[in-house]
Amino acid sequence: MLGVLRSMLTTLSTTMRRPVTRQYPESHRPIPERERAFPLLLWDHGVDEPYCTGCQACERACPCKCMTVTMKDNPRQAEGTSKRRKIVDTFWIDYGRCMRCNICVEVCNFDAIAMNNTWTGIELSAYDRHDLVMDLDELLALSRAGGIVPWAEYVGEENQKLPPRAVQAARTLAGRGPA
Amino acid sequence: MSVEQWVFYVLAAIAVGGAAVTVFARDIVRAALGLIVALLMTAGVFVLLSAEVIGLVQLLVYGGAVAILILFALMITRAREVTYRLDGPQKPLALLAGATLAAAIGVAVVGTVFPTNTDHINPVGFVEMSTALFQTYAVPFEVASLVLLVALVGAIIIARQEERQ
Amino acid sequence: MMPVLGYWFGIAWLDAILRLAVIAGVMTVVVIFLTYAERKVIARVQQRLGPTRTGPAGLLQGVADALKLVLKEDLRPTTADRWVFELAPFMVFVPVFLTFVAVPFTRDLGVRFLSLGLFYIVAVSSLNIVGFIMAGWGSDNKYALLGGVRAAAQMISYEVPLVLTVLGVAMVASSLDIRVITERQDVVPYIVWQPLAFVVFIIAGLAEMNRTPFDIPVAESEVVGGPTVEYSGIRWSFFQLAEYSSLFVLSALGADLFLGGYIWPFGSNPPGWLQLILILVKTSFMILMIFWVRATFPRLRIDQLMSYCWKVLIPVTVAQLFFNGLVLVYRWPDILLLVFSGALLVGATAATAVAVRRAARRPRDAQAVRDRRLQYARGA
Amino acid sequence: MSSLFANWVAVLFGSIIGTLLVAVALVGNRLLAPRDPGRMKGTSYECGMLPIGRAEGNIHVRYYLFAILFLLFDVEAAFLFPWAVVFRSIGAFAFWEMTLFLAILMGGLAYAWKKGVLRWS
Amino acid sequence: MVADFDTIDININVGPQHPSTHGVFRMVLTVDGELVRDLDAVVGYLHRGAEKLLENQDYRQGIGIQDRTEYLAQFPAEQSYVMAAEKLGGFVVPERAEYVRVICVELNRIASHFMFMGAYGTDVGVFGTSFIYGFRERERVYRFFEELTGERMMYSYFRVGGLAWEVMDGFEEKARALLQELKRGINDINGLLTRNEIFIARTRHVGEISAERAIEYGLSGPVLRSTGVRWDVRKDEPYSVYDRFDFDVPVGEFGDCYDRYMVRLEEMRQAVRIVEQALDQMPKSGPIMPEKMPRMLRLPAGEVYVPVESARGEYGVYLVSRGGNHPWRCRVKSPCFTNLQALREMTVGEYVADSVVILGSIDLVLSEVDR
Repeated sequence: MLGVLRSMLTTLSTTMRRPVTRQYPESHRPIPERERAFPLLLWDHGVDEPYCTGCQACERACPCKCMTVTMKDNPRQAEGTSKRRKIVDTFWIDYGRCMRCNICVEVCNFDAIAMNNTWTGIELSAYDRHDLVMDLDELLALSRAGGIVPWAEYVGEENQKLPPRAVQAARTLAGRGPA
Repeated sequence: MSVEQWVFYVLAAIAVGGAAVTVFARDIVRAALGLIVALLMTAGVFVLLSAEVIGLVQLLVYGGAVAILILFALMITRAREVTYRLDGPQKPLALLAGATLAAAIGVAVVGTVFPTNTDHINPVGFVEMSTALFQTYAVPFEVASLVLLVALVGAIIIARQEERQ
Repeated sequence: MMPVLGYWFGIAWLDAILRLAVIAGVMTVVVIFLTYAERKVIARVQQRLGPTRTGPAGLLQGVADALKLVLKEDLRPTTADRWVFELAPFMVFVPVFLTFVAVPFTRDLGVRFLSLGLFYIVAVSSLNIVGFIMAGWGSDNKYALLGGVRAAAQMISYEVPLVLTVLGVAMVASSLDIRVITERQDVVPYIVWQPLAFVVFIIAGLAEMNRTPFDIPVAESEVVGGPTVEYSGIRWSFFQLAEYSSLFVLSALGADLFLGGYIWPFGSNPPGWLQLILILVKTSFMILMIFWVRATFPRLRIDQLMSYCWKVLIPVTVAQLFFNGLVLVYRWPDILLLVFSGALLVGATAATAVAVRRAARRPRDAQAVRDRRLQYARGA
Repeated sequence: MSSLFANWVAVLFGSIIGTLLVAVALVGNRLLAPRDPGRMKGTSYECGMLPIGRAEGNIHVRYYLFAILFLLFDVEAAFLFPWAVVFRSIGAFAFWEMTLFLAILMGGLAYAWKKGVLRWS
Repeated sequence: MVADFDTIDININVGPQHPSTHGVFRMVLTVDGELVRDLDAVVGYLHRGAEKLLENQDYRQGIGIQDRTEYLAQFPAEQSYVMAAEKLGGFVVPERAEYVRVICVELNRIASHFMFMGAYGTDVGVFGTSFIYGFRERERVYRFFEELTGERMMYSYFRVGGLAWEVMDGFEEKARALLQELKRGINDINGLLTRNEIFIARTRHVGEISAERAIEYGLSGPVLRSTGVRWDVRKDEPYSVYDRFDFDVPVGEFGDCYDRYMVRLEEMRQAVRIVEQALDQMPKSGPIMPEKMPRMLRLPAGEVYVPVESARGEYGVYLVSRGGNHPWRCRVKSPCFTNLQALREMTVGEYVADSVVILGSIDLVLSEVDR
């Protein structure tokens, strides 16, 4: 029964090792910088409005059709405080359907959408799956508060066809959530 | 009545109840369980008679082995309930057989001379009993093993025949 | 026989009730603790932490579980055999509770010290097999039926080696009184004289309790809980209670019979508190071993389990009885007990290992399997 | 009161207390737990599907043979218990007597083994 | 009277809600005592129309669907899909990207096999220990992937033509450190199960299938190799850069559950070897995408079938394009679906308890079976 003894020695040896458990709510695993948790919208702190113009490029590109976007005329363009002629009106993302493929980020022409890579953000446990449908305010909240480093920053140079201004804006937002 | 008597009546009542279930239950497994209850209570009665060893043997052999044997045997027959009629043309014969058995038991009970002084029993000690078993009753003891062997062989032969067919 | 003066309040029946009440309380606490301890130990084996949330270091997890079980809805399938289904937990639990009556924890601590204690424990503990069959049959569930029958077959089979091993010890001690057996070990514990008996005792005990690697009747991955599959809430908890109580009783019994119980190695008369510590340490040792085994082993299959019992365990334990008798009757030196028992242990172990290896290396009788499949294919 | 009675009264009360323990817990559960029976709740578990027929009649004959074997060895155990205590005082006679007894039983086991009772399939 | 002693056959549903059906697989067992007389496998509980979805998505979107189809060995699935598209479009993948792909795929194979080891141990009856061992190591791999791709499971990292983005800093050192940990994890599993007599007794000669029958069924992967057939797409139809590595294809002897386990265990070791070689040979810098990739991918009309050796066997994508930015038809040849056919033959005549072991030894991924 040497094999049986060998099994018991194996279990004994792992008993001696340190547990690998992480006590989740108290201690968070460090999140890699590239982490793409769920898409969020970015807030243009320069003019105090979303980058998103509601062009629906992401909506069309989404493989699982989890987004709904509408656009409207930007009232602030008339006032002259913003250069955006159109601005997002409503933006819905169903986090229950999103498969976090990053395609929406890649297709966005305005660098308006980014993947969350912090622990903070939108609470993703819900009693009702309808609670996982996020509206514009919820999607913008984290960026508005200055708590996100957008994924786009780390995309290889070849792949990112982003306006330099947008990259710059994303960098200025670099405040990390609790790691 | 003394405490022992009370205990006896309770045990006896449960035993009779179990026996009744055995006879009247339509579900055969329930009937078997009734039988097991009756057997267990009998073990209690043995202990009450200061026959500890017999009581324990009753528990071990009947409560454990025989009970399982009966239950297995019943489950092999695979019917959850007896759905066919139990009485038939043999009814009078069965009555006759039952009456004969009852009469025989009755005669035996009446004919036995019970010791009159039952307040006091002289229990045979465990060691004395065991010594007697292995010295005085050595031959019956050995024969018991043969009986068991024959039972086993018989069961195997029957079961294998059934399996082959 | 126990002097009457030793009874609390001097009244036998009152004393019995009081002691049993204490046992009932202690048993509940012990079971709650054991479920916690098992989860903790197995968690550490698996490099996890186990329960940590409920109470300090998760200590109250068992209590929380117990409360949850009491508050759960008690379900019964409508097609179940009502009486058989509802009475099965009684039949499973009460015999285990009754075994507590005869286990001495220290020289004075225990409900009763029966002169036939060993016989009594064996006889009583065989009763709860019926409970498993009842649960299996009463649930009207195929998994339960399969599991119940397996449970019964397994428990009756392993009852035999269990009895034969404790008999080996009883032969050496010439007594069935567990307290006497324990106190005969003031110099050498019987694990030394009877190593085979000890190993077989643990193996058979594991099988009696349906624990890994013999948890075939309740196998989660096959029969999803076996006889207990339809039980929920409090009714289910009695199966659990029975399992862990018998784990405790069996470990205490093993400590008494093989490890010198509450006296060794401090000679024949250690003080009461030391006795308690000794028995607790030894019982915990047994329990830890069982947990460790549970965290390590895969499960056997029913046919392997049966053939292991009948082809290996029973022959060797019977052989051990024979050698014990030989040594004891002809008054050969005691060391021969160890020699014979040890030789049997090594022989049986090696034989099993070799048999498994050889069977693994040899191609299976493919024809037989093909025949069976063909026969089935034709039948279907 | 005899010591015999004093011992066994514990067993008697043990069975009563054990039964009461279960019964009290069941009553407590009846009082505390919700009761909301439903048709689907009342079906027996078969992996989320409705059961195919009732659970009956699937006991392998093999089990029965094991039970018979067990009966044999159980009776043997019943004899062994007294024997284990007294065989030394009786001496060699009792030892060889039991050896013969065991030999006959092991002969039965060997027969069963040879006949393939211990093998399945 | 005689017939009364026969055990009647009863049918038992095992699954869809059963602890060891690895998802929502269902098998109806006809049981004769403790033996399985017949087995009826029922699939389709996880059918999500992945193939239909692929027809309606452009080539980039389809990659995410592949992740979901084969959720334990995602990279091979992605690889198969992007390779099909590359073949159709005639793209040449930069060498560096190929190496990164191979590293990802092999690490993914290890992760998938760890999952198998864990679940298989549980099927055989280990109380969670093998499961936790397997998950512990798999988690390490997933954490590495997360750092690389930003996702734990649904990577969408391979792109038609190359990779979505450059590897992270310290990729090579991290990968080598990971390999050291994985070797230790492999040893843990090996120590826990391989020589354990109970494990051997439970799996040896259980669920045997002969090499001829395996080929007739069209089995692939470890299930096929356990029968002694040395067939591995990586060796026999080398794709990507597999012809540059020195690795063995382990095969079994009897085609039983134990062999399937051993083949997978050895494959993990071989995968470690491959990754080590790939790390050595990998160009330290260079492009990861071809120079000229159109923003919106439109592939010429045509059809193509590209098989890869996934963790479970030959995973192939059959792509039909009629021009345009999405496939006209995309058929996934899933190894599990094929391997599952043999389940009945392997199980009938065995013990009921073995049915779950045999099922486990196929290493099922239901979403890939049902698609």
